[in-house]
Amino acid sequence: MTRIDDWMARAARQLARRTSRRSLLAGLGGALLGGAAIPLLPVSRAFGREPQPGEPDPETPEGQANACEYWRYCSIDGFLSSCCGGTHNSCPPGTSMAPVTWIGTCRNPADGKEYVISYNDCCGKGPCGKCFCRRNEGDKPVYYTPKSNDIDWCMGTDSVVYNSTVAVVVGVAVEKG
Amino acid sequence: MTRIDDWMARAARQLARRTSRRSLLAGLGGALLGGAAIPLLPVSRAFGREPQPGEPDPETPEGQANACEYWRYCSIDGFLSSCCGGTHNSCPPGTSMAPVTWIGTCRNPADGKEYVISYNDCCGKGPCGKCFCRRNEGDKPVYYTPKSNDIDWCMGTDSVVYNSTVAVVVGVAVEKG
Amino acid sequence: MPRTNRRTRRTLSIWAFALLLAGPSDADLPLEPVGRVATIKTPYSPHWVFVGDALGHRTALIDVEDGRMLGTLDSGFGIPQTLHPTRRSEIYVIETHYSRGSRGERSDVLTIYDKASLAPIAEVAIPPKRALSATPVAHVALSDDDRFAAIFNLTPASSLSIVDLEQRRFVSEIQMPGCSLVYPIGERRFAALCMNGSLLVIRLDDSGREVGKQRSQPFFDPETDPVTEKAARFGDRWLFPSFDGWIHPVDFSGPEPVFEERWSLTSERERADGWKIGGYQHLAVHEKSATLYALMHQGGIDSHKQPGSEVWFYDLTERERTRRVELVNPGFTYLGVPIEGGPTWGWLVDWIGDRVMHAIPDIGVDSIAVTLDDAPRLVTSGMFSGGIASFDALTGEFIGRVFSGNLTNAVIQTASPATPGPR
Amino acid sequence: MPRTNRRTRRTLSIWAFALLLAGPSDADLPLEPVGRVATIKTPYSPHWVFVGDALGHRTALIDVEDGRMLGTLDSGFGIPQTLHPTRRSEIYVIETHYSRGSRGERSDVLTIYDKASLAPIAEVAIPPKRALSATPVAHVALSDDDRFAAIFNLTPASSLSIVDLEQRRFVSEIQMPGCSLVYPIGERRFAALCMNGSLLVIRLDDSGREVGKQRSQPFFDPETDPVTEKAARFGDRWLFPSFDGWIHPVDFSGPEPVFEERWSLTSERERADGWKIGGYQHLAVHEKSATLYALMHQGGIDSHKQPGSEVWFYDLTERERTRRVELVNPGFTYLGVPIEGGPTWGWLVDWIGDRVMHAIPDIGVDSIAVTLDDAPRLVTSGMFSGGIASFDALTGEFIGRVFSGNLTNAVIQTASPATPGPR
Repeated sequence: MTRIDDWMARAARQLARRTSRRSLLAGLGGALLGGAAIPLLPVSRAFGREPQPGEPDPETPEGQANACEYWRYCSIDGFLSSCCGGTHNSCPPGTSMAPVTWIGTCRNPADGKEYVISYNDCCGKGPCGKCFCRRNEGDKPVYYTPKSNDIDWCMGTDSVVYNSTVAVVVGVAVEKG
Repeated sequence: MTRIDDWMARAARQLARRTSRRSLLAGLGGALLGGAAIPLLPVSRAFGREPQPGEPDPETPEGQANACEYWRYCSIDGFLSSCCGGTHNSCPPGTSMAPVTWIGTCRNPADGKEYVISYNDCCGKGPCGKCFCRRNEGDKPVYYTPKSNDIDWCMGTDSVVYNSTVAVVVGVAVEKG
Repeated sequence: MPRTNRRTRRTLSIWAFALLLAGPSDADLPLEPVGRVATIKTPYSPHWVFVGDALGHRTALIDVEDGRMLGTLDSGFGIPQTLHPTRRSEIYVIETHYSRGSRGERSDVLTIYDKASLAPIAEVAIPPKRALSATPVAHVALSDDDRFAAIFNLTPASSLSIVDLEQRRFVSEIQMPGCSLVYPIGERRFAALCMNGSLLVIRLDDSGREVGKQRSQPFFDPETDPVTEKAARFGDRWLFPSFDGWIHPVDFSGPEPVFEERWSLTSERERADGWKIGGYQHLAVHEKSATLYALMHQGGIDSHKQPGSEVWFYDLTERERTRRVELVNPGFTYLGVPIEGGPTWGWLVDWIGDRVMHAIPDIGVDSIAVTLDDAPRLVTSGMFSGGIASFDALTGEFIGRVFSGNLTNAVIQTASPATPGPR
Repeated sequence: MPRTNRRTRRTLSIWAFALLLAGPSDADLPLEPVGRVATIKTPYSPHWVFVGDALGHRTALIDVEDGRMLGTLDSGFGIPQTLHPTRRSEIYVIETHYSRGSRGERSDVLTIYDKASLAPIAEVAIPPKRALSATPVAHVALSDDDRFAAIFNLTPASSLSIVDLEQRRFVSEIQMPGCSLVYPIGERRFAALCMNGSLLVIRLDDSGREVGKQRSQPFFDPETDPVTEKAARFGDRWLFPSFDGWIHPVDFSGPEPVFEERWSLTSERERADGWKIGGYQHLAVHEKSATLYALMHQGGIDSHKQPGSEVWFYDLTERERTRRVELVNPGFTYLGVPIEGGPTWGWLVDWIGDRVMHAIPDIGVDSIAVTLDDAPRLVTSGMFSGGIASFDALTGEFIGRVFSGNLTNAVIQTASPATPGPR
């Protein structure tokens, strides 16, 4: 039993390093159930790998737009548009970006500044199913509407059906909300 | 490695004894992923356990209306109505039983006779999700319509949406189809 | 075609069918009718629970004693929202549909189901703007006399749609700027939570129209320690838990809400150890024994959605914790099918499941509910795990696991028709 | 509200929002527009495949080279049926919807999507009676010049609905009693399979109306060894595989179908060992190299739906097997999310996955497809496993796994706009 115990503990530690619940689930199952992995094809990171001005190194998770660790996703709870046919700031083809949103404040490790991030939902097609990411920094209950990521923010669009979420820089924070 | 190997082989043998694909999947995952089982609450078998006249012993799988091994299910591919709020020959509450069906011929172990079984689909609510059972005896391609269990037989009902399937005795077979 | 008791033999004649049928002899199994549809015995057992599926768009009615599925209620987009009156043998399902699945014309309806047949018997159109979110509670409510349903709208303008359930029609929309959600607080009153930490109380007349609307003083600070939406009702009180584990009781028995002194779910030491309330449905009350149940985990800041690893029991009269119950994994499923080890591997599967649930912070129990009867069950589920675990709600003893057939278990509702009172 | 490039700052003003925004200084990241929606580069890469989800009611467009999701197309009830013309930058999705999800009024439509935007640009209503089944192939077809779509109806009366894709309208319904399914066999002709083992050939005029209908002699015995619905096209021929592994080639180049001599996928020895064709999409042709791919398993009678453990390659000119490729597990998913072991555990996860796939007859590959280009990929998936594995379709070498985000992978479609011809 000690060997299994040990193996479980190591697997759990390794898995606990990941961030999102679904990727955790994935990892968990992976360690125990069986499936994917080698050779797992390289997944393209963001769209293009050249460093963008003012953005973190795209070789680090904080700089990869389809990693849950990407700095702009600090307050997100949803599927990443960048894994679903869109990018970190554009929606997947055929969806509509909702004009009303919730707001987070995230620190850009490239310049150490806090930016105001608008998390616009992409709407009109069913759930993307890839890159579920939940970080919740500063998330508030539903009645504190502009900072609540549980709300289906597909409002002001033709359909309330939720697909995924983008993270758009809309300002520099001078005071934390 | 030998221990794991051995364990896998035993697990696989045990699992291969089960019949339906989804219960296999379930078992498979169970042996490897983690979850359910002890104490797993007793699931009521059929509705009532008294032996019915002409039916096999309800303590055997061939006599349990919510076991995939139930004798009438020899040609089925779908969810068992008996696990979904209905019985082996009545549909779950709020669904409609389709009047047109596919047909199988199954041997009743209680009397050794072949019976003609009508597999009527229960329609108008989404897939039940419990007791998926696939046995396919005598199943034919779609163009051989009356013996094809791949077809969504929710026809002649208000909705084509498939929920589950019953197995109704409609005759004694005197010649195999 | 009508649903009738026709014989299949007639159906068969549709086909030029090669198989000959012999008439049954005495010794043969009798031919059976087709067209039969089961109904459910009413009143329901208090240990039957409704489990809503966010991905499967349906609610399953499950017996937590033996795992039997009694039936299902389909709904549309979003986490299913159902209402359970005690005075009528009906269930109300609030649904959102598009004419083309995820696009096209939107229709929001309140569908009235018969409890015995689980068939829709009437439909009330409501304004197509109900709020949809990942929060499974406080989006719809029933007045205490079962006369009116209130549905929370968010467009992002905030309002309530009021449906008269006797006359089966939509009667009014009530604006509530700055306030959200809906909590039943009597026969003609509903409450909402406001962004500044106050409450809004809305009064209706007997026709369901607004006759009064009053904002309270703030009773908590939404910036420093907001209360969650996931409150529980205890008689005339609602208990609002805060992120940091403070219970804010609000007494609605009088004309104005009375804000009672807050009390903490955790000791100073436990707070220092990071014990917090979390998950999606994290508070439940057993009225008769005056017991409060809170879903607890150890986590840091912003961990308010993290699943729980324990349920803590409190005596609501003494405001004292009486028990800590370590949770077990509710059981995994794959596409709705339980992942089981069988008699041989069950122990291993179980052991791994629990180990995993406790080792990894993001896997565990998201929802708790308690049945209303004298032998209450504490029922737990995880959004992504699939199973449902039940415990003796008086002793905390683990009883077992059952499965809903759902893809996800997003919300648990307990309903006992024998017990009027808070829902 | 219209989808515009408005600035979020304006959006924010909807809220009485406590946070102050400073104008960006030179060193700050620039503010970004909201409202942007991505489009897809056309023509598509030949290694992009469409994967239909029976439970999720959508089709995902996935790059099998790097796993990137390009986008999705939602559909309604049933296994998604999509059509891919080579002459227009469009995709056709045949959809069935109910006004209340699983009940209410039924609408069947053919929706026209733009290939670059994946947005619906037009909709053609068709009779609400298209056939729905668990068989993912031969339910819809496109004429070879992309002018007409034919949709198989079954109520249980059997017919085809014809849609004119240039004029974007439904033009006619053609009865075909005793025959089912639909196979494109030219610009104005479709074929169907009949219950007695014969073929029906339907001819249309330029307006899409029936001008001729001819039943052939039976070319197989549906009682003893039926052909499956899952045929593959090779130029003017359709290759129909039988349960026992015989290929029945039918040449449609002339006015009447010519039934060529059948040949076997298996040797006598292999048949004795139980090698059979099986699964849900079990035959594929790479036209340029004249290669046939068959999904094979070892099984008993009635195992025709059993997933495959190997793909066998055949030279269609010589009618000879050239290769046997042992399949790997396409990779499991949970609720669409890949179950991976990561760099440390990947080998173990892989090893277990393959072991399991080969040890248990009901877990494995249900569907195969091959891309149409000069460096073709053989693409495999399992209905319940979730992943997609790809192989070099010339050498059989395993390349890797990607994930669709689907709940189930029920059908794979390969499409290359640069390659006119059979689809």
